[in-house]
Amino acid sequence: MTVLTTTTVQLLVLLPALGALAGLLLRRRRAFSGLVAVAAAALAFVLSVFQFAETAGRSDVVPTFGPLPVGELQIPLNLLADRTSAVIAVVVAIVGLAVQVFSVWYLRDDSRYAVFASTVSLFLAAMLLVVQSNDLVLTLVGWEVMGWCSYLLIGHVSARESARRAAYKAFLVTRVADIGFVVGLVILAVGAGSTDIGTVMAHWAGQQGSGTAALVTGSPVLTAALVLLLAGVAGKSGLIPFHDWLPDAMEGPTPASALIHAATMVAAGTYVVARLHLLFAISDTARIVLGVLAALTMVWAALLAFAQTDIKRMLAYSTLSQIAVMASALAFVLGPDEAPRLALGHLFSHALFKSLLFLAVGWLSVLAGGTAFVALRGRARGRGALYWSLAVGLASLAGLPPLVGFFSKEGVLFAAEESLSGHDAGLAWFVLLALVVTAGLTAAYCTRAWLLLSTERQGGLVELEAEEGQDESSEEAAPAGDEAATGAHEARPVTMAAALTVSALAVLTVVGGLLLIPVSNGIHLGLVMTVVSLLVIGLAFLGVRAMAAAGHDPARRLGPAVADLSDRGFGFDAVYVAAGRAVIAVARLVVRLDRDVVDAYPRGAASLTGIAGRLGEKAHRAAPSAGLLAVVVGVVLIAVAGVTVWH
Amino acid sequence: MHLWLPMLLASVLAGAGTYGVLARRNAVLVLIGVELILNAANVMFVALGAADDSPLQTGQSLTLFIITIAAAEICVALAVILAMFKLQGHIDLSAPPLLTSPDDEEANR
Amino acid sequence: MITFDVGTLLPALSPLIGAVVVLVLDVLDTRGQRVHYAIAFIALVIGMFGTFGALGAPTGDELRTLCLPNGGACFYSATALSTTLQLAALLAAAVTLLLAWPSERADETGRTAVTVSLLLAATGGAVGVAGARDLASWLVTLELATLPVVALAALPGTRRALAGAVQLVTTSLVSFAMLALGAACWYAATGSPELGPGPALAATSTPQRGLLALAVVLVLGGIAFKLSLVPFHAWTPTTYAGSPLPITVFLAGVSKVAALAALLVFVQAVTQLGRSALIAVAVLAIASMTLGNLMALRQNDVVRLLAWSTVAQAGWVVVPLLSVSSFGARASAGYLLTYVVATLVAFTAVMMTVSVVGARRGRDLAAYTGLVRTHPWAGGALLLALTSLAGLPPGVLGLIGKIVALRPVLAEGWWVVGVLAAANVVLGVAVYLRWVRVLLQPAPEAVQEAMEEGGTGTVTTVTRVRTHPSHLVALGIGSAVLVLGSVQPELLLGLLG
Amino acid sequence: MTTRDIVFAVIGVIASASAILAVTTRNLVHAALWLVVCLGTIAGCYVVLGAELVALVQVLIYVGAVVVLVLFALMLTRSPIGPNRELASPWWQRILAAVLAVSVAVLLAVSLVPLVGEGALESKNGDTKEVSAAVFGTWVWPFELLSVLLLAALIGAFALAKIAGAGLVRTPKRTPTREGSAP
Amino acid sequence: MALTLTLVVPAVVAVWLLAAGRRYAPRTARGLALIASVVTFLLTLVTVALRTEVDAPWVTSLGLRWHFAVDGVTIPLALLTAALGIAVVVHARGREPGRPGGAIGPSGGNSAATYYACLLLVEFGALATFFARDAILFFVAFEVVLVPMWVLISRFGDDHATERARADASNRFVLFTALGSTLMLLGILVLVVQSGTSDLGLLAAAHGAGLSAPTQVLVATLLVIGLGIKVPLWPVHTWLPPAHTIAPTAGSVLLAAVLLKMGTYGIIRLAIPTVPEGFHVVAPFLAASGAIGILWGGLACLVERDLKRLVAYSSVAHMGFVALGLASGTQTGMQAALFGNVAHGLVSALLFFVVGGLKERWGSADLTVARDALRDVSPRMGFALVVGFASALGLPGLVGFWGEFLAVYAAWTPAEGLPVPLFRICAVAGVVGMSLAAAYSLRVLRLVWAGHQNWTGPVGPAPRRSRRDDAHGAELLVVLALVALVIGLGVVPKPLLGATETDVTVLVPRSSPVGPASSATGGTTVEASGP
Repeated sequence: MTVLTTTTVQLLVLLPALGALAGLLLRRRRAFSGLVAVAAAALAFVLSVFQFAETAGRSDVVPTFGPLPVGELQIPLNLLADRTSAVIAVVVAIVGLAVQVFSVWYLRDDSRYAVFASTVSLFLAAMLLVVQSNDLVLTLVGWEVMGWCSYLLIGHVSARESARRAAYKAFLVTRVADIGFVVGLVILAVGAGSTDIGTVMAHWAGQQGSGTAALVTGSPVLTAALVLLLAGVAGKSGLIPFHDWLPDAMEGPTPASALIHAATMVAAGTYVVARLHLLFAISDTARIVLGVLAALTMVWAALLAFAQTDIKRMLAYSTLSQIAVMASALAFVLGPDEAPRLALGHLFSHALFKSLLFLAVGWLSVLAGGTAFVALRGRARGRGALYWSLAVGLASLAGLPPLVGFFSKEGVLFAAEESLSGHDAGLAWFVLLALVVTAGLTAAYCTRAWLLLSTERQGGLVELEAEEGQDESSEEAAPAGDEAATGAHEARPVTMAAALTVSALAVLTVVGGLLLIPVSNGIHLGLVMTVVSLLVIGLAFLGVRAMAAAGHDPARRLGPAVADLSDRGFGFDAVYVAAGRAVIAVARLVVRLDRDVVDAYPRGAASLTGIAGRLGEKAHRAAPSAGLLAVVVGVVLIAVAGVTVWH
Repeated sequence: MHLWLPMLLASVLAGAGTYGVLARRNAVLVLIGVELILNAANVMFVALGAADDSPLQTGQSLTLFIITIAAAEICVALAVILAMFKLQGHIDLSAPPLLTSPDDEEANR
Repeated sequence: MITFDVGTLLPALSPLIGAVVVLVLDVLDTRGQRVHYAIAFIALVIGMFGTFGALGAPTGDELRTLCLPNGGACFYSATALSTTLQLAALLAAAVTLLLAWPSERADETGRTAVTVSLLLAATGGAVGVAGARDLASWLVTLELATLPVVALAALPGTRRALAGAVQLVTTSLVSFAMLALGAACWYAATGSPELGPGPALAATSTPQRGLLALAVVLVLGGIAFKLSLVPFHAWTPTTYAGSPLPITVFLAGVSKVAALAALLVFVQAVTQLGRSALIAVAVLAIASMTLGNLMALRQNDVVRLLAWSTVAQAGWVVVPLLSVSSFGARASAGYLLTYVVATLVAFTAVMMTVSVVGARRGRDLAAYTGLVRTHPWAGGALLLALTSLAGLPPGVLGLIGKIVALRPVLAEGWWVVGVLAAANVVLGVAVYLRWVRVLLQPAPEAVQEAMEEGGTGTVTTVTRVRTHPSHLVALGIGSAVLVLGSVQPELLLGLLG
Repeated sequence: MTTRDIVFAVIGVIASASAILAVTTRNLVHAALWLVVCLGTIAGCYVVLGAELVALVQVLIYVGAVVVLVLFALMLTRSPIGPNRELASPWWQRILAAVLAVSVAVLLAVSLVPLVGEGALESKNGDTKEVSAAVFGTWVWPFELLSVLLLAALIGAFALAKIAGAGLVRTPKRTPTREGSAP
Repeated sequence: MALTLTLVVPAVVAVWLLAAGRRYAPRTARGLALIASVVTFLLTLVTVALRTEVDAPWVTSLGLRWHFAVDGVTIPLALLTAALGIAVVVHARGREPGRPGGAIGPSGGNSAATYYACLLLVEFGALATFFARDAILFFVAFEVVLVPMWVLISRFGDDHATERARADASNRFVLFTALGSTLMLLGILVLVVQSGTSDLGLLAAAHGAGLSAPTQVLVATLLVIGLGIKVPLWPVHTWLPPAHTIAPTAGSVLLAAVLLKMGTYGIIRLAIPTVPEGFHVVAPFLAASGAIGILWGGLACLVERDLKRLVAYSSVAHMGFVALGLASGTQTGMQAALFGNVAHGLVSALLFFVVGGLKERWGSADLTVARDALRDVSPRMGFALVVGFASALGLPGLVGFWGEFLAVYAAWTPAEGLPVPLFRICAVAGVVGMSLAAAYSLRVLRLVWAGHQNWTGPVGPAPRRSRRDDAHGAELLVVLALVALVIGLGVVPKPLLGATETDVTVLVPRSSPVGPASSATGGTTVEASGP
């Protein structure tokens, strides 16, 4: 390990944090704060690239404050710099930089831009911390801080009740899930007596005899820990049943959504699991849980995505399903940490094209004054860069070769295919099926989106009016994307910087396939699966085209009810509401108990003294003989006691 | 002679005195009860003195002292009782005394 | 014959002589009230000087006199403990006189001599009983400490006064009868008039033990009346409320010292007590604390409040006796000291208020609203005294007192009693803070205006014309002891050896 | 049983009986008179026990002084001569009193009677000379205190008599609690 | 010397102010108090730096010595107290009672001098408690704070509350605490009498040697109950909310940030080292009550309508974590507890300053009243509020996180002999409590900071109406300082943990945690990770 690496990695985490602080202090001077934010992101990018260069084929443990003195437990608080972290850091930094640059233009009318930029910087720091962390505690720190930043960013436009609710919901859901996460971490740490990830893995894997023995099933304790950990991951990455917060999170400004709710934070869960994959390899149960959750989520979300009336929400659901796709890869064990590489590969590509899509949509929404399909209908046409960016993004999402999405998805499919022969074949079949279905559905909703964006509507006006009305109403129902919708958009010509950012991302999406090689050790293509998936995609495309004949919204074919239902996420939100109600009921009970039971004894004592005093008053009307009586009675009693007992 | 006789007498006297103290409402009669108890003590002292051959003459001397003290007490007690009779109009101990009266108002003005 | 060391007996002698002298002078010249007080103070001061001989002497060594020839028993001894109590009694008497002075000053009925001499006589009795080591002088001094007070309590001749006096006299007569019986039992059990460990030890081995126990409980009952322990307390509120305030102060101060002194003489003689007797003590103590606090919590007449608080504090005084040892005795005496000091200061403040706003209003809790502002000295002293009684800082003296009182209890393993006592601490805090709250409230408008007139911002200038200097002196002495004791409690506790 | 025992027993029985009568009779004057009898017989007991001086003092002070005082008090308080109902205490009080009285008596008896030795003994009570020697020698200190006590009692009684003697309820012109109350 | 001065200065100045009473104008009184508190703080720094010690006989007949000293456990709390001593005085600027617009206490009839005197007395008592090295002296110092705090609540309390309400709140406080401290005294006395010394150093060194098991249990029970009332632990917490609601801002701050700490500090000083066996028996109950307190407080906060009461209940929850850490009986737990102590001190101080300020501006702390979004009306207060509640919900990077996470860890692996299942349930309860904390913190932020949900008034950046709308001057200074501390110690907890480390190893002998600790591999990684 070189001093250079050390400082690089430390700075990589530290700089964005400082940037956030500076931005906050400079919040009065808009220009400065913008400059600071972009500069911080840019430096982070440079440093991450440098780290990438440094860590060719080795991994270094990087100290921070030195270990915390907390008695028996060891908390070394180390960072780790290796190939994986380097790559992910790079992609995080790229997206972060893009978002910062873009939001300078996007939020130029926002009075709270400075706060926004600082929060994003802070988020970057947290994400990079998670990426670099070699200590469970540091992971937890970054994990929670990311959640907090996402809370702040979702609630950025706090004037809207919907935004406040979405922020509240997002943080609470993830926090509840984190109960499992924290307990899981604690169990792992307790076992190893340390929170150093290396030590933890050595301990638990060591307990199983050989570290890489995938066939050895894990001890129940380990399984419990991992499953609990998965709960937290599910929360952050929006796996069922914690998925419903993400669509609402689209209340946040689009750039924030691009960074946090598409590219990085939601994928952090995958990253953590990948880091600990050695342990998951040991515990079958944990992997089965992960695989099943992922499979369900990817299909469920893809289904929901199809009929969305708001493009941001559609993207959100697609994010959910893509995250599930990455996670599903981790449910398998191939060669020495090959599965994680494949998962991270998809993370990488998804980050690229999803942020591209979000930024492009943001751009478009500024022009169109909304993110509802109704408002966007056909708006993409004739806007060179933007048009092509959207095309590339959607295609990549749909998984068309030779875009980056194609390769990474094929990688995941490959993982599943490989495991068909393995000892967890059942799981493999299940997941594989889900993957194929998802591929189809993804292609379908991408096609629909593309058709809606790129084609003017034609045909029978009456029906269209009806549609219109419905769309309007559903637009009301669906949260309008962000305050760009309200602002006077035409008065805001896009800046060169923002446009370049989007285009750059588009380019990366195209050539990203090459960058995948270092991430997941080359390209993995299972021939059969490739063919199958391409077939499915093609069919889906044709199908949707057919449905969209005469410029109809394909989703309409399923009837308006479906649209509304999917806008409401198939009413999953009700579950959360019910849970909240239950807790509140308990809370009311507690308050009543606190007042009427726990606090009863002091009040009881008080009134008791009062009563006793009143009785005393009665007993002490100053009649002398009573006094005498008392005297003699006292003496006699004492005397009888004294004499008799003493004998 | 045998000392258990005087002891028995003392016990009876004490009992009678106690009854007098408790059962009587007239202050003077209560005093009588007290006197009886004191005499019980005296009888004990004299009797024990009869069994004690130390030169101190404890028994008799203490008896004398107690008799004198009793006399002093009676003086004060009777004076108080008379004053009480003047102010309250009775010497019934079981009656809660009047505490306020015109003269008190005046006294505490 | 018997030895007779005047020096050792001086503390008890000088007040008695003073009493006689006062009477003689009064016969010669009926106008000289000041003279009476002068003589009284001189007598008391001489007495205090007399105590310095044995004061603070290490435990164990003592000045003895009235010894029988050829090394027989001694009927009077001055240990550090007893001498301290004597000093306390003398000081309390002095404060009482200071408080009584102004009220007697303009009294034409020529009762000054009576009051002064009776007070001196009672003081002499209280001082004497602390040193008494034989049944005879023990009984006589105890009665001497009681009887004059009865007369004094009745003297105003109001109905309240008489009611109190009747309660007092009847209860005291019965208790004295008990004491006499107890003495007889002691004599029967030990065969000796000496109140010393020797005879008691001799008796505890023989079957006389039961009789000794009987003697102890009878004496306990007889003295519990003077200490106003439940159930022997019934006279306390009536008499306190009825008697003239100085006499109340005497009852609350000197009489209590006398009672405890007498009790300690007995307890130190009986070096071992049956558990049953101890249980009796514990019951008495806890009952007094609880009832006293409960009742005090309801009083709006501050004198009655202090009366009931006396009942409660009496419980605290006897609780250390659960350990039958000089340890327990010293603890009990130590607590008594803290109690007496605080109570005297409180009464002095009450006296001053009464002298400002009149008897009827001065006894009402409402009269003390904002006292710390309107009369900082009285208010401050009262606040200190009350917190000390409650056992909270700034009244550190009282706090230390609580520690002193509880230590022997727990040393003997009576932790249940300790818990009950803890509950009573809470009750006590409630009682006294109720008064403190009144002290701290903003002063009523009228007084505010008076303050404006007063110019310097405090009402002292307005009231000083009515506040008799002797009150201020009393307050000064009391609060000085209180403050010093709070800063360095050892000053008081150290005296006990 | 010696002759002394028999004599003592007889006198004691009389004493006990008269004591009980003194505390039970409804007639106030009778009560006082029974007290006289009781105290007198107790003096007799003292004689039997060989304490002549004490017996003498008992007769002088008690029968001579105390009882007379009591009688005067009864007169002055206009207590009705002859039995009176309204001063009779309620039955429950008398029951309670009886119970307590009996318990006291029994308590004393059980703890006193067994203690004194069985064997008959000669009275060792000193004669008058020895007693006076003891009183003025050994007991001089309590004796002096006693004189002060008597003095104080007399003074107090006189002072109180002033109040009681005054025909109507009279408050001294200035009671202590009024100091300074005059504006 | 410095140590004695540290204690004497505030006491003397307080007495001076009391004596002065009304004669001093608020400015004079504040000046005096400010000087006193600053001097005290400097002296505390000196004391801490030099680790001075004073040991002189005081009440020899009780064996009570005037014995004060400093060690790692003391340092953070002492510094916290001294610093807050300055903060409350500074913060009271312009709020003094008896001046027009004075926000403290009912108008009229109160003197600023008395107010400052009470603040100083509380500071004096707390410092004495933390420095005391003699069990009985500890008790005496412990009692010192009662009356001044009682006066603060009853005389200078919320002027919107009725006299009766103030009386009730203040009496609850003083009576509960008096009961607790007397029970503690009983425990102390049993301990002292049995072991013959009252010197805490000797007692701790003895580790309960020569005390029979029943005695130890008795002592531990008395001490834990007695001190638990002050903490306050779950069933005996009901005095806290009213006291906090009524007390003036400074009172609430001192109460939450200093007085509650005296309870936990007492358990650490008196119970754990002196009667380890006894505490071992009591620990499960302590843990359970702590866990219940965590859930209880968190749930109560979910529906509480009064903001100050809400913060009070959150205090109950947070002190529950401290209790949990203490009960675990491991060094980790002890460190967690000590850190949590200070953390809660800072956070609650910050929150009460902010909430108190808001209550002054709003006239009430009722959450159901719809108001402008704080982030629009007064961004500074809003920011402080956000930081405070973020820390309250245990957000990493803020000071609240470490204590709670470590407490959960320690509860998961208690010392040998303790019932592991119970403790693990308590640990889970703790984590659940953390998410409850998130729920109520965000509830408050959503209502107060982001704007009220059924608020139809102006939204978006509203024009600053008057300077009083937002923190400025003294208030801003205090709040910002606290925010800085909360963030600083949250990011770099090491100094604080390091300060207490060595003395914790003295108080609690290291016990190997449950489960095979692969300390070998752990050690190697530590070495490998060394710079």
